[in-house]
Amino acid sequence: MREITYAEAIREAMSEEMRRDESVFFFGEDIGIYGGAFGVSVGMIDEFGAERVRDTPISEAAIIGAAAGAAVSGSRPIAEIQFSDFISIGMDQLGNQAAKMRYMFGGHAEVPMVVRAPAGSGTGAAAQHSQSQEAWYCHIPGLKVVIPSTPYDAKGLLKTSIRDNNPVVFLEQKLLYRKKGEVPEEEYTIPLGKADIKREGSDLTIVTWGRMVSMVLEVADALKDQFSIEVLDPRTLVPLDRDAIVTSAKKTGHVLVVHEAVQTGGYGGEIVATVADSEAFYYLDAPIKRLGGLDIPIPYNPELERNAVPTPEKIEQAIRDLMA
Amino acid sequence: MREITYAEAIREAMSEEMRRDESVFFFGEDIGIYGGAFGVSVGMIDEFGAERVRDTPISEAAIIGAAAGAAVSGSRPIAEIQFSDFISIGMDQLGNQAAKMRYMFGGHAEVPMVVRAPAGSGTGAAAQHSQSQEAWYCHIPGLKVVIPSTPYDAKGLLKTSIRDNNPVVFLEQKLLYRKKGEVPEEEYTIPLGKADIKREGSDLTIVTWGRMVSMVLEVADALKDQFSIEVLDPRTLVPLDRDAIVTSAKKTGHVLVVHEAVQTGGYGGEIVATVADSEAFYYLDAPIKRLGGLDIPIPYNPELERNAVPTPEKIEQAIRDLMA
Amino acid sequence: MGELTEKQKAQALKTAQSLSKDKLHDMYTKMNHVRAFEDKVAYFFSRGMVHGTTHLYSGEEATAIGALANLDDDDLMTSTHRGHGHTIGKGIDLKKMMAELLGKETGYCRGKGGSMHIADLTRGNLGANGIVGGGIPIATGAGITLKLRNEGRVVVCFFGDGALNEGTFHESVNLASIWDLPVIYICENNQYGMSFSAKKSMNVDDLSVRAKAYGIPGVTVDGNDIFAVYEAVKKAKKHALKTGPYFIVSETYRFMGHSKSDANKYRSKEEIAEWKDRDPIPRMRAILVETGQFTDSELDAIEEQCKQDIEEAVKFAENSADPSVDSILDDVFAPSN
Amino acid sequence: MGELTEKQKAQALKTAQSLSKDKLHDMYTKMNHVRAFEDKVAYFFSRGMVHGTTHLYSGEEATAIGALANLDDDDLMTSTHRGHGHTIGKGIDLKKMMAELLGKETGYCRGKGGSMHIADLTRGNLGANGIVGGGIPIATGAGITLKLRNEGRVVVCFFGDGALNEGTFHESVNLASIWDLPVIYICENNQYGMSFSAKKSMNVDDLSVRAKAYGIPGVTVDGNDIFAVYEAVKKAKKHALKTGPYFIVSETYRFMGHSKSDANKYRSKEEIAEWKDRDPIPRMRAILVETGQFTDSELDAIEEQCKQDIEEAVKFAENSADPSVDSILDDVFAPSN
Ligand SMILES: Cc1ncc(C[n+]2csc(CCOP(=O)(O)OP(=O)(O)O)c2C)c(N)n1
Ligand SMILES: Cc1ncc(C[n+]2csc(CCOP(=O)(O)OP(=O)(O)O)c2C)c(N)n1
Ligand SMILES: [Mg+2]
Ligand SMILES: [Mg+2]
Repeated sequence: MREITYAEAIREAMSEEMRRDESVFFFGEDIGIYGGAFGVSVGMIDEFGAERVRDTPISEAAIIGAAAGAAVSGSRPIAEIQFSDFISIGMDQLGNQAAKMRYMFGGHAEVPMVVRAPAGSGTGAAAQHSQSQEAWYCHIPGLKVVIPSTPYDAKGLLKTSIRDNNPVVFLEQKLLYRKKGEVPEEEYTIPLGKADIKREGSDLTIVTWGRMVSMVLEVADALKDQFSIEVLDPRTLVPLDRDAIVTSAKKTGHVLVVHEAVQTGGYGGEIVATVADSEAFYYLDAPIKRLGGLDIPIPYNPELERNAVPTPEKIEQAIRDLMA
Repeated sequence: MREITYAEAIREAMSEEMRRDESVFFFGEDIGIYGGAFGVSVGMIDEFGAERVRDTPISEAAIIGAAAGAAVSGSRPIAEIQFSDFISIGMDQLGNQAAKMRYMFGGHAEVPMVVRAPAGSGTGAAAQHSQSQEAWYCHIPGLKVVIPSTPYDAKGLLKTSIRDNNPVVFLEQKLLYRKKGEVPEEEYTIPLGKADIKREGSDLTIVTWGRMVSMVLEVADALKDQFSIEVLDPRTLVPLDRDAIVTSAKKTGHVLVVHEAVQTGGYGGEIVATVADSEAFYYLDAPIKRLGGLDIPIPYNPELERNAVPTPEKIEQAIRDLMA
Repeated sequence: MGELTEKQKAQALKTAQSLSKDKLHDMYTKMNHVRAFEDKVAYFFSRGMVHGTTHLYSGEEATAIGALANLDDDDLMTSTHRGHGHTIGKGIDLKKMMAELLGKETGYCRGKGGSMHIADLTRGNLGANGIVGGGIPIATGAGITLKLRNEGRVVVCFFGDGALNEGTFHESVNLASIWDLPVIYICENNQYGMSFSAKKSMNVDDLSVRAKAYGIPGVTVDGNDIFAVYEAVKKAKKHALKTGPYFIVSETYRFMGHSKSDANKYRSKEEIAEWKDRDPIPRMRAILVETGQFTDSELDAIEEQCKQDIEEAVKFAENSADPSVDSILDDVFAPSN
Repeated sequence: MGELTEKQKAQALKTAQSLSKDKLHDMYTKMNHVRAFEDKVAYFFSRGMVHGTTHLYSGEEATAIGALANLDDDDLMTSTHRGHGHTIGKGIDLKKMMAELLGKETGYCRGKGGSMHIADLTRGNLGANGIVGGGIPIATGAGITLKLRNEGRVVVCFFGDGALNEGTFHESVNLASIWDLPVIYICENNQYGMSFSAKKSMNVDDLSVRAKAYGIPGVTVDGNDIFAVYEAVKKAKKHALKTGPYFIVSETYRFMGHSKSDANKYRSKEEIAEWKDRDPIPRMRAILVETGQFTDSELDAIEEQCKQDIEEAVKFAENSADPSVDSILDDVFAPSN
């Protein structure tokens, strides 16, 4: 199968949906001629023009709120926030407006919008440009939250997200943008709410997402002679495929959650609590472990930055601790 | 001992600290002549004047950011956000500025500020005025998060928060403002990071905070002939007294977490994960349960509103399920 | 002071005469519907018969009704926490509106929204809003839809003087300006944001100066003169469709407290009385009589009818069921195919 | 076009003559420190020797240095993502600054902050900021401290033309205005926010008009004329201390790309060349020679010294240790008693 990058997969998903449905439009900072801070939208303005690919001023609250307003009035906007850290500027528009409109209005509104934003550390951009704040969005009823870990998932999930009739926060992984993977030429979509077992195993379940998936897979492969590790990627944190997690936990009896976000208050707690209050509890042979980012802002120095989040070494150590 | 309300306790704490330290000042919407939306600051402008009790325009990002700026330049501001839901408007200033300054600057800054804001449902104010979003703040390294459940705790913890050299989010509980409790006349403070066992018990540990504490205590009392329930109130979610939780869990072997916030992504997950990855795991006789708010915005109708969050009936049911 | 100036009056008479009797009937009815609705809600609150809080529009009717008289059903609107006037102005089923206030299953939001969240998407009402300034980006985004569709529709975006200091105002109006969006931003300057006066919260005399920051037209009108508001918005609508956004400051006053609990400590009895003297309903009535388009008894009949309509709405609401607790999880997400 | 106008030149000569040789020496040194610093950083990036990204100030030096020449050590400043100029302007240890860029333990932030987060609280530098518009509320809050203490100190708040469209700008300047805070807001209009031109992102010709929305003075200056900037900020400082906030738009240009990866697709070579013609450093130099305060060789010596200072800073940085991974958890919270 052909291979394209994660960034290309996202661009294809947007472009295909824009061709398919003219109510879809795309806006954000520097997405036009500049092609986006990470080059995701290079060339799109040439195909779709400046009406449907709109460069905005630096006004995140207005961008997110305008997406909600455009959506509730019949468009299907895709809003790009240049770094996911800046969603915090439009947090009210996301959490108090877009997410709640339908419920507040008694079901009489649809808000089909996608907020795309790159997340994660590893680029030397320090504390205000490197966060993974998915836990915030997952704690807001009315939002769906998607974090793809491969080009294939990115394309299929983004197409579904654009077609979804609800606000979706689509968190792209900076360090994956240039990673290649197999993506079919033919049209496909991936449903929201279905986990993907990225690797089957029988001794231990690791639940992980985003750029941690490939790191965990590497560690799992390296340790394959010692442990048979199942790697479960929920792909969408809301809706969360709790059944898949519980089923895997029952099978292996050991659960580790790995995520890049700061550990305290991270979504790992949700995964742990899902397992701890399920029938899987009775199958557990060991405590349920989390390995998240340290409880610190992301530091600048590359070695500190690398150590602020899970590393292959820390993942291996966590596995050994759990299986000891 | 004399009894005063939760609101009075907060007012006393602020007033005493403003008398004690002239670098403390207080600002927010309608806190002056109006006395605050919940009457917390009635009379304070008369004692301290309009320079130190400042009515602001409706500008939450500027309020929170100005608190950070005032703090880093040598003041000790207390900023009131009229409803905690509106902190989302100043989320960037709170999470990306106030919380991170010290770390980003390599330890060369102190940001001694308190953001006080009322949280919780039960007042018929619907989806945008009734949230409990402590989990968001707890997921931001650099912030401390305090939720007092009694007038005594409110006063002692607020005084400590004002003296703390870091940004503190102090979440008051709307439904407690008029509740009375014993508060000594003498000066006292309560350290951040120390849980309080509000009720001792040996069969089951319930970890809960804010206005849920009194509800849980009532249920625990009502069931006292059947179960000996320990009620643990962390009081400060960051820093979290993990030792106290683990110790109690080891003692009782059963853990239930009750919070008003939406369950998915709530801080209950953190508590569960703390227990599930501690030595207490080996003492557990049953799954670890959470009872949070439903995964919905808070509805307006009073009966729906009541049912959107834990009720005595639901708490009792959760206890029975867990002890079955 | 209570009276219109001579010039204003001449203009008001002219405007009234330019409108059909049906149109004026509709406008006068809506003015009175709002007043009667608010009186009823105030009564309910004073008796503790309604849950929560509410923000009443009494005294400000001319702004909503005068502005929205320019709109068609498929034009759009965003409203505020003080939204009953806008909601009635855009056209609403009063029964379902009252039912929502009482939290009933038959209400606009099936009892889930209440006073601060009434919307009627079938009539272009994109909703009230509990967040001050929260609706401004939403109106702006709706303006993008209209601009892309190019169907000659506009959005009216209401907000208060207090909201003028939210960042959302600034970001949104700028966006609308550079994209020439068909949005009419109407600031209802009722002189206070809760207890804080507009004079203290902003260091400018005429709030419409803020339009200059975005390179769009800005005007201030007497918000208690429905005809003045009507004309200003008429002009704004033309501009919005042809050129882009427009900013109007409507000078008015709320007769009641900010919300249910308000001791009015921040304003004087005299000030309130002065403004009551400029009540927009008698002002409108006087013009309608002076042009000879309506007799006093016709207008009395309208007022009476409005009160009856509200009573009927109350009856409907009171006879409606509460939503079932089983519906509590419904409507978080829309179905997707 | 590259030249100052006659009037500007006359004023520049006058201003230069009003300043001591020491002061001018300091200003010219700082201009050159900034340029040399940025050249070095650009070189490092082109070789992939530094981690992350950076935003260079080359071409804009006159704004920071001219403005900050008015400040005392205990006056305050907030800066931006493009902060090296401000940081040098406020006074800094170049060695520790360079060490921070290289992520070293000896850096200002012990390697934790990097280019976008350098602060020096000992000199009133409240920090650069990675969030566009993020520093504006912080400067405003610092203004409250200064107002309460009433010690005759001011805050200078720098931000770009792009930041002018963030809600924080609006909320903050309004707050400063109603409270008469001693804050000087300086918008560095380098014509672009990343790729989006100020002309497209705002529908106003002269950005200083935005001051009108807050009832404060607003002026626009040639930001490539250090003497013009100096005079404007001098006046602003007086106003800030006596009356309240002041808004200055400094028209300038960045010579380099927005950040390390920028193909400059959104602007023309001609435009860049035109602005390079107005380079603030030769412009300043010409004035200093014309007044006779400095000889060419004196100025050459300063330039040379600046380059050497940067080389020394680099040496210091390169010889410094990386922070130990053990320090990673330090400095999240300040100790409290
Ligand atoms: C973001 C936000 N901040 C504060 C409030 C609390 N609040 C509700 S209405 C109001 C005053 C609003 O003033 P204005 O915009 O002038 O509208 P008015 O009430 O006068 O109609 C305040 C402070 C809120 N609902 N939302
Ligand atoms: C809130 C926020 N939005 C977007 C960005 C990404 N970004 C960094 S600098 C920049 C352009 C800023 O333009 P301007 O304020 O004019 O400053 P300049 O870079 O021209 O000095 C952008 C969009 C950011 N850092 N913060
Ligand atoms: Mg008002
Ligand atoms: Mg710029």
